[in-house]
Parts: sequence; structure tokens; C-alpha cells
Amino acid sequence: MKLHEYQSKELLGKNGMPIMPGRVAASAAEVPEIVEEIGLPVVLKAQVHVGGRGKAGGVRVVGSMEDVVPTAEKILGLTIKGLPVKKLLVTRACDIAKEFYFGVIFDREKRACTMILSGEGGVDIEETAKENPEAILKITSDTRGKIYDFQVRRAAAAMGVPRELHNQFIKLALALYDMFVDMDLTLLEINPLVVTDEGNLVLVDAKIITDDNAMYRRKEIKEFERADPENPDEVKAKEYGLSYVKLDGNVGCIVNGAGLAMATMDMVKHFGGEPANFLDIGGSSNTEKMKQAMKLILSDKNVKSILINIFGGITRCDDVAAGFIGALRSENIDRPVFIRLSGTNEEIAREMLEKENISADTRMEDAVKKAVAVK
Amino acid sequence: MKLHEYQSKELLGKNGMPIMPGRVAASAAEVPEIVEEIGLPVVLKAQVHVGGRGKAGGVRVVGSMEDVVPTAEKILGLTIKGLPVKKLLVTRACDIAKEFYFGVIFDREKRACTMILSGEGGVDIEETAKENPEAILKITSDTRGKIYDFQVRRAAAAMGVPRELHNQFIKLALALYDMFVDMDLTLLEINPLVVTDEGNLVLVDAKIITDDNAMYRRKEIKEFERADPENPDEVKAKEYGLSYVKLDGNVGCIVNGAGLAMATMDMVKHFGGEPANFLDIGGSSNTEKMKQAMKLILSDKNVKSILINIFGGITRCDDVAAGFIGALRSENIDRPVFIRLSGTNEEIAREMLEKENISADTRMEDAVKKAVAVK
Amino acid sequence: MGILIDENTKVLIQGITGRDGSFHLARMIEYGTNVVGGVTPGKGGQAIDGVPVFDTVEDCVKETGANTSIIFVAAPFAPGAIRESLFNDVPLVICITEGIPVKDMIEINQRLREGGSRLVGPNCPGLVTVGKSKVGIMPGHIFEPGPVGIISRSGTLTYEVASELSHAGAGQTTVIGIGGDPIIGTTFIDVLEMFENDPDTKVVVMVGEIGGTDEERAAEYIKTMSKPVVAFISGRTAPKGKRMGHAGAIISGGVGTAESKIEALEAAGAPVAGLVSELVDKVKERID
Amino acid sequence: MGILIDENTKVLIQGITGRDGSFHLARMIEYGTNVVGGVTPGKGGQAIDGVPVFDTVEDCVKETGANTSIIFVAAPFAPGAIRESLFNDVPLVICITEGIPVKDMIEINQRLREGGSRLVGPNCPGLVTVGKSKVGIMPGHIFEPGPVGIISRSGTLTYEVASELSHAGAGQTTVIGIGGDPIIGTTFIDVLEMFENDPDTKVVVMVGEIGGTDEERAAEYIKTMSKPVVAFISGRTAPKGKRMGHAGAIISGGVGTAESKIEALEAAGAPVAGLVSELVDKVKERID
Repeated sequence: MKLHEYQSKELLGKNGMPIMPGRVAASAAEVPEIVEEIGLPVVLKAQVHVGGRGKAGGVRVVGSMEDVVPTAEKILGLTIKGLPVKKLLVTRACDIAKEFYFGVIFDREKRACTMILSGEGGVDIEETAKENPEAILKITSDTRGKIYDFQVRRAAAAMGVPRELHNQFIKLALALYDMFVDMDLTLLEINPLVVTDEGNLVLVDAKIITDDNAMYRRKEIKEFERADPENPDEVKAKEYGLSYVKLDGNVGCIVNGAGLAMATMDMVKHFGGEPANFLDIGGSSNTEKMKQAMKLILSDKNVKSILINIFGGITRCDDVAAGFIGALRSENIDRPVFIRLSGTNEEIAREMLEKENISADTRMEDAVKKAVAVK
Repeated sequence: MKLHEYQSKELLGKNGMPIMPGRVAASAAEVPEIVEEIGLPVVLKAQVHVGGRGKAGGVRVVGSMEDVVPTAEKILGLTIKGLPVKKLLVTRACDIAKEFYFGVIFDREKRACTMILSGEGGVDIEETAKENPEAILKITSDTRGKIYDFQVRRAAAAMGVPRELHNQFIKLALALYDMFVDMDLTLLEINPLVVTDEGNLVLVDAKIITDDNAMYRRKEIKEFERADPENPDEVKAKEYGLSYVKLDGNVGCIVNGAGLAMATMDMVKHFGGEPANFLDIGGSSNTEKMKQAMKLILSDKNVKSILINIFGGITRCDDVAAGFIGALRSENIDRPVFIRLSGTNEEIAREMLEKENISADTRMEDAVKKAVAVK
Repeated sequence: MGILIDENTKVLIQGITGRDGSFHLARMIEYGTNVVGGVTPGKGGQAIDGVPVFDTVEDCVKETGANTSIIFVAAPFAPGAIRESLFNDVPLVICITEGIPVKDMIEINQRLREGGSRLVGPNCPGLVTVGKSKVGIMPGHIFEPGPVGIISRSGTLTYEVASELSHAGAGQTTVIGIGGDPIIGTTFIDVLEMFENDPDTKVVVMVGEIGGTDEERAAEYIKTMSKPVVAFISGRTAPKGKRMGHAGAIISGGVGTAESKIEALEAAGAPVAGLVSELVDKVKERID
Repeated sequence: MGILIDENTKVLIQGITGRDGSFHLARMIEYGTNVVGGVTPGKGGQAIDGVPVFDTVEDCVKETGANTSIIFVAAPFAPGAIRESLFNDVPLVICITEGIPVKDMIEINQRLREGGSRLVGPNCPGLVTVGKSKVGIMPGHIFEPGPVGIISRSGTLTYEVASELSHAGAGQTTVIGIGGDPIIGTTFIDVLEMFENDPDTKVVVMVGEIGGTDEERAAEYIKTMSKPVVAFISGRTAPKGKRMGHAGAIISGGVGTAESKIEALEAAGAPVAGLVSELVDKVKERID
């Protein structure tokens, strides 16, 4: 799960990291009070999950009180890369003597955590990585999952952290690394991490992605998602154990297993259709999951036909059938549904469906072709 | 450092471990108020650092209010194995359905931590270890310093913990183990750990020894020592970086290094003397240490002669000489002192001493013989 | 033959008394798997479908001689269950559980490097050596004996592939789902090597998907193999995944897409099918 | 010859700018030790007695080719200093610092088992290969070249023994103090084996003390040695140490006393002296 900048900073602040004071606002009217509290100059930053906010006019420095509300209104009126700006982070501006890039990421290839540091902080870090790779320093955690002060000390010298700030920088980098590990993050990115004119280190922008699988033990982070979800439908789906991504097509897909779900979408495309979504009901199904999946697909007005493709393993076909029959009773299913069932408890499921006069295909291709044919 | 039972229990209680309510008292007059607070019946336990308190009458259960003060007075009047009882732990009595032995110790041979468990709890555990060793279960921490729930689960079954208490027992054992590690202990012994009639686990007696070397990061434990030292002289010595153990002889010894200190004592004995103490001034001496060492030895009225045996390595002979000369000025040195100096900065030291008309031997045997000769 | 499991495999089920554990216990017995015991802490002493339940893996292994463990324990407790099997040197551990946090798997991966056990999964369907032993959640009736070895990162897509191959008369030696999580105990290369050395396997099917670079690495190994490999990659038409900040781009540098996988595999001589039916045709060609 | 260090040893000093580090830097240079660099975090770029100071061990090793590290860092930071040298694969690490908590040493001991470096100490005086290199805090003038190898758990008692042997004309190959802490990197047996294989060492002196069972274990090894070993055990008359509860008795079962050590060593053919003068006599007998 991706946190908003303001949520990331709240988390960083709670963990004692150096951030400028600030608060989030949902309307321009709330902003002056916040500015009174933290003092001018301030930065107003659009809270949307896309890059390039600055270039789109979503980040502005305001130096006088009279400009606060008009600027806030301007930003809240923006739509950046298709996303309307609904919230604004108001934060005290800080002067910047030098900018660094700091990140920690779960490194899939190394099966470890990698800290990434660069003296060339700012928006063009990916460019730097390509064109000047030696300006990017990487420290990968060892067999004990640790990164050591002496490793960061070398990096600090190499990336040009002023010598008198080395100890402060090492302490901060290791504290951020510990937070990454302790909070089950998969990405923690500070860009830029700045040195102010007074010689303090401040985290100016922050991006956090969490490990969804660990949220059962990270209630404090889960709260962020509830409070301000990136995509409400996807979050709701997740609560029921469904993995859902909305797309632009018109064939609604309900599949068990991510691989089969992707193969189903590939096949829908192959036969000329366009999937309306990715939806994996996951393993170990229960009837409620299936009902919620139907509800979710039906709520998408673009959907013209619904394709249910189940190959039971740990998911039992009878659970799926029971869920579908439940949905049949409670929901208004106003679009054609094509079902394919194979695998665990397939026979029981077929019997249940036959009683409702519903037939189900045995082979995936048959059901996909029928669903795609609906125009 | 060895904690008193009442201190051990305070530490256990603070860490959420199940102990009976209670408090320590330094006089019989304080006891009734404590009993009012925690309720009858109570156990009154002498707080002395020796085994066999029970047999000596130092542990008594009191069931009625009128017996409280007389019993407390009786215990406070005891001297157990030479130690006068100065404090009393007043604790609520608990009924005992079953007794277990539980310990964690730093295991020098294995260079690891070992948990020791037995269904045969109580005073005779060492007897059990000898005669019925299979009744003693040992779990040694693995290469990661961990002990696992599944290991304790097997032990719980083997030692006869009632099945319905297995989960509670495992949780408690692992919490005690974590506390042992987190608090830098070298011994944590609960004997007995009891199951009450109501089926609760309670820690009835507790012994804790801490790692002196880790006290710089365990301030909360260091406080215990300050508040109620086992041996005030030894504690004071430790504060100056001296390692001191009082003995019964009359040759006061000041030596650098534990090995040389022991060899010096062996030699004193060999030539017919009796060392008054073990005193290692440690490495990296400073002049203050030497002065404090002199003060400590002089305060022992049994001391007839003082032997200073220094072989400088990291300890520099000139520092020792300066400290001795300082003591000469500030203390009343009323007994003969014999000095042996060799090693680092020996020449400088000799010069310094010569100016004070003090001579020092070069070889250990010479100084030892002189010190022993004083009667 | 086949790989990893056969008629001598003695299976213990961790989480045997749970909904999934007990259900698949019955399915495995039905298939002919030699399930010798189960573990559910606190429930030792019971029996379920005639199989004894123990409190700990150590007890179970000592009593039954189990040499393979399958884990049906809920995600918060699954890392502990894996550790328990590794601690007791169970040679083969199969973890069905999905949803284990990455942090736990980093640590378990380290333990695997230090010890002698093999982990399959987590978040995998397990494996079957056709006609001999099934240690997993795959529906048993879809497999037929034959010369094809299947390795897959997916669960249900594996069933789809196996089922279609069976229908087409292309039976299997061993079918193994290695799991789709970022950190898994057994990778494509490990299994490719086993199939390369298995005399009964004539053709290998490798089912991959977008994400990670395991397929690209497998392609390097395929170049050295004597047996034909046919691949399938799902997610060709999937929308691009969510970006992992700049750090993700710095670390991965653009690999892991369907295109990069297909390119690597075809360059290694392994044709990549886009539909299961196409895969079946390619496999049949190589059997004959 | 001698063991562990010689004229090719390139020494780096961790904590070179501290009181003890800078003092013993000068003493080591005086002895002829090839000190090539030092490390004090935050003080890189300076030079002290002509020796360059670096911020990290990695920098120092890369610049100077140092192959031996000696640590003078205060106890709270000493475990980190050891880790840094181990992390950078410095082959020989000598830790002078005393007072390191047991918990840290348990972890460092584990790292030593995993890696290829050797640690001597902590809480040790270091070592000297007479006339060639001194890496430690021993006073250099007390040693004379000769055929005796000395291993000791003690610091100053080692000087006593070496000094008396030198006076008596029994010079040394290498003198090493392994440290008196409960967990040390290099044990009696490790060093006995090195002396056994060192052609220049004719007689080995082993200085032990009460506590632990390293002397008892060493006795087992001594049985297999071709060279004579003479031992000294201090603490024969020391009062019994503080009891470590019942647990201590259960774990140790009565070994570790002077009596048990003397008995084990004499049974292994190593005479045990009670006074240094007696030790000197026994060594002289075995040289001649």
C-alpha cells in the first residue's frame, strides 16, 4: 500500500525523524489556520499518487498571508495526470543548502534490503542512475539483515555530506533503515533529504509503500489506508481478501489465482475482448468472498458480461457456487454471466448450479469466447 | 552483580511477569502496613545473599495479624551464615499445586544461553541434577541467540506442566528468556515457579545476577546496586574501576591484572603469609585509582603490611607512582608498604619515587618476602 | 521416477486440524500419499482420518519418520511453522500458506542458505509425482502419467496447463508449483536442473508470469539443458504494475516485463506460448 | 618464524587517536612493528606519528593493505569495532579492550564461526613475535629471542613469566595473551596447535587460571603434542568464586577449579608450576 506524502511524514514524525512542521487540509479555508500555526513561508503540496506534481503546478511556495488561500484554491482545483487533487499538505518551507537522495527498498533480486544514496538528489535521480551510475551508492543488508554505521560513513563521505554532519547523517540513515524494517515497509524514499543553511538535515519529500501482507501486525499503518484510500474500491476488495484492479474494458472477470487471472485476461484480449478488471478471489475461498466479488463487478457500469473462471485447488468449487447462488438472491444481476468450473468439488458445485438451472463450462476457452461475444 | 530477591521481583514485576504482590521492609514496624495492603496470609523472607534461608528460619508464613510483628522481629534478629538480616520481603502467600524449576544462564562452555527446566522444582534441584539428570531439561540458544516456542512446548510436556497451561507456560518462559537477554543478565533463576490451585503460574522465588560489564547501558539495574549493595566496599571499589574481594589475612595486596593478583596471593601464601584481599586495579590506570586502592586497603584494620605489585603494560608505572605519592600526601599511611615495579614507564616511576625516598623492587618475589615478614 | 517426492515420501501436515489442513489431508490420502502424521500445537494426542496428531514437529518426526512437511498454517504463524521444520532438519518443506510478509521470508531465506532443507513455496500449490504421491492442494484427478515435467510460479494456472495436457494425452512425471511470492525457497533453475536429471522427464513446461527476473535467469540455465523446454508467460496484456518509487527503477532497471521474459526464453531456445492450447501443441510436437 | 605475526604484518590501530591507542602506537613503532594506518571515525585525514588516520577500516585497508587490526576502542564501542574489522575480512583482529558485555561476545563469536578472520582477545595484552613485531600493549624490553612459546589467559602475569624466562636465558618465539574473558576468539588449543607446527618453538608455556574449562580441554590436546608443555595455574589459593545459583552448578558440575585443571594437565604430561621460579626451572630443563 502506498501512503500519501502527508501520511508518510506523519509516520516519520512519530518516529522522531526531522520533518518540517505541517498538516494536511481538504479545503482552502482550512489553510490559513495551519499557516498561522507553523509560520510563513509555507509550501503547499497537492496530495496525489503520481509523479511530476511540481511540473503540473501542484507544489507552490507561498511567502505572504494574502496569497495563501488563492494558491490553495488553485492547487485544489487541479487534476494531475487524471487525478483530481482532493488534499493539500501545508508545510513550513525550509531553505536548502544541499540536496541528497535517500531510499531503502526491498530488493527482490538480492532477497535483502538495499539502501540507496546519492549526492545528486532531486527529481532527476533516475536519469542520474542511468547516465552517472557511480553517483548512486547502494548498501545491501547482510546475512543478519543489518546495515552498519561504517558502511553509511563511507557513503556519506563519497556523496559529499559535509564532514561535520557525518555523525548526524549516519544516525538518521540508520534510524530510517530501522524504521523501514520495523514497520514492514517495502519502500521508504526521501527525495530530497536536505541540508539547510543552518546545517540541519531535513526530510523534505517522502514516499512510503508498505507490505500489505504485514498489515495484520501494523494496525497503525492500516489506519492510514482506511482514512484516505488511494482507490476505495480496491481497498474494499482487499478487506474481503480480493485482489482487484480496475481497468477500462467491458468483460468483468472473476478468477481464482493471479496467474490464471492474468492468463484469462490475456485470452479475453486474444479473442478480441477487453477485460474490465483484474480480480483474484485468492485461495481458500468462502461464499462471502464470491458474493462481494459479484457486487464489485456489478457496480462497474462499463461491464457488459461477467466471466467467472475457477479452477479449484484450495478454492473449492462448491464454495464458489454457493457464493454465486447467494449473490443471485441478494443482487440484481442484470448482465449475462458465464461460468467455468473445474477442480476440487467440481461435481458438487455443478449439482448445486443445476438446481438453479445454471450451466457451467468445463474448459476456459469456451467460457471466454461466450463472454467476449456479448457486445 | 547479584540482586536481592526483592529487587529481582521488582524487576520481574516491571517486566510484566506474574509475581505475588509485596514490598520490602527494613524494620518490623513497617510490616503491618504492607500486610494491610496486600492481605493475609503473607510470607516474610529474610533478604540475605545466601542459600538455606528457609532452614535457618528466615522464611515464615504468617496467617494472622497479631503474629506479623513478632515474626518479623524474629527474622530481623537472625544472622544467617554470618550475614545479619537487615531487610525483609513481605509478600502475599500463594497456594501451590505444583512446583517447577526454571533458569536461564550464560553458558560459558557453549558460548550461548541455556534455559534449564525441571518438573522437580524446589530446594533439592542440584541433588536432582546429580541423581536424576534426565529430570533436568536444557535448551541452548541457537546460532541466532534464539530459543523457540516449539522447544519449550516439548519441555513443558516432558516436565509435566498441565496441558491447559502449556501456552501460558511457553509465553512466560520465552518472556523470561527475552528479559534475560534484553537486560544483560547472566543468571535468571526462578525456583520454584508454581502452579497455584486456581491454575495460574506464579514466580515464587527469584535470583538474578547481572553482567557487570553491561551496566553502562542498564542504568535501571545499576540503581539497585547503589540503593542496597551486597558489599559496600566492593561496590565502592567497582565505582573506581577496582576489582576488590575482602579476605581474612593481613597482607594487603594491590596488583594490576587478575592473573598476576592471584599469582601474588598464591606467592604470599607460599611464603607463609595470608592475603587480606584480592585487589586488581585493572588496565589503563589513572592516578585516582591507585589512591582509592590505598584508601581501601588502609581501611582494613587487619592489614599489617601493604604489597604493591605492578607489571606495567597498558598500566603505566608512572601513573601508579603518581597515585601512590598522592596517597602519601592525603592519607595517613601507618603500615609498611612494599612496592614492586616493572614494565611500561618503569624508569620514570622509579625516578618519581626516589625523589620521595621510596625504593621499589624489580622482582616480585623480593617484595612479597618483605611484606610477609612483617608480623 | 519424477522429482522430489515419490512412494517413499512420508508426509507430515503442519496445521492438520485446520479447515484446509484436514480437507487436504483427506484428498492426499485419497490420492495415495503416505501421510504419516500431523502437527497442531496443543492438539497432540488426537487422530484425524487415522493420522496421529502431535504437539511439535520433533515429536512427529521421531514417532513417524516423516521426511516431508506441508504447511497449512495461517500467515501470522506460518513463518514459525517453517522455522520449526527447518530446525528439525525436515529435508523437504512445502508451504501452501499465502500472505507471509517479506521481512519474515528474508530471514527464512537466510536460514535455508545455512541449513540442508529445501523449501517449496510459500504461496504455492505444492507438487505431485503422478500416480505416486501428491503433497499439495492440486486436484488429483487432472493429472495423467507421462513424460512432461511442469514447473509453475502460479497455482490454478498450473492446473489449467496440466489438465489441458492430460486431455491432449501428454501426461506428466512431476508437476510442481513453486509459488508466486517475491521470495520463494525453490526457484525455476533448481527444478529445471532436477528435471534435466530425471530420466523419465522428456519435455519440460515452465509457466511464468510478469514480475521479478526468475524467468530471465532460468533462460540462462535452459541454454545448457539437453531437454526441450516450452514456456508460458501470463500477464502479457496486464497493465503496468504500480511503480516502486525511483528506488524501484534504480534497482530493477526495466527487467521483469513480459517482453523481457519472452525475449530471454526464446533466445535460449524455449518457445513461449500465449495460449494454453498453443502450449499443448508445442509440447506434443516435442514429445513425438 | 614464530606464530601469527612477523615482519610482514601490517598493522592498523582502531582507536588510534585515543589515549591508549596513540601511546601504544609509539611503543609499537619503537619495537619495530609495521604500523601502516589507524582508524578513528570522524578523524580521517589526520596523521599521528606519521601514520595516516582513516574514517573507516575499509578505507584504511584499501589504502594501506593492512592485514592485522588492534583495537583500543572503549568497551561500549569495541563490539562495533570488531564487527567492522570482521566485515572487512581483516585476517587477524586483536582486541585489547576490557569490559565487553557477554551478550555482545556471544554474537561476535557466532560471526567468527561464519567468517574467515581470527580474533585474539578481547581483554588481552596482544602478542609479540620477538624481535619482529609487537601487536599489543606488552612492554617490549622484557622479551628475548629464544625457543619458548608462551600462551596466557592473563595479561600482567604473562609479562612476569616472560620477564623471568628472559632473565634466566630462556628466550621466546611468540608470546601471546589470549585474554581472560568468558568468551574469547582464540583459545589455548588454537595456539598450542600453532606452536606445535612452528619449527622454532621447542617448549610451550601455558599460563592458565581458575574458572572455565579451557585448560581442561587444552590438556586433551596436549596429550597429542610432540613438544613439551609446562603450565602455570594462578588462583590456587583464591577463595571460591561467587556461586551462579543452582543453574551454575547444574551447568558446570564442579569443573574449573585449580585442582581440576592441575590434575588434567599433569595427567596429560604437562607439569604445573606453583611459582614462576619453579616454572622457569622446568622450562630450562626441557630446553636443555
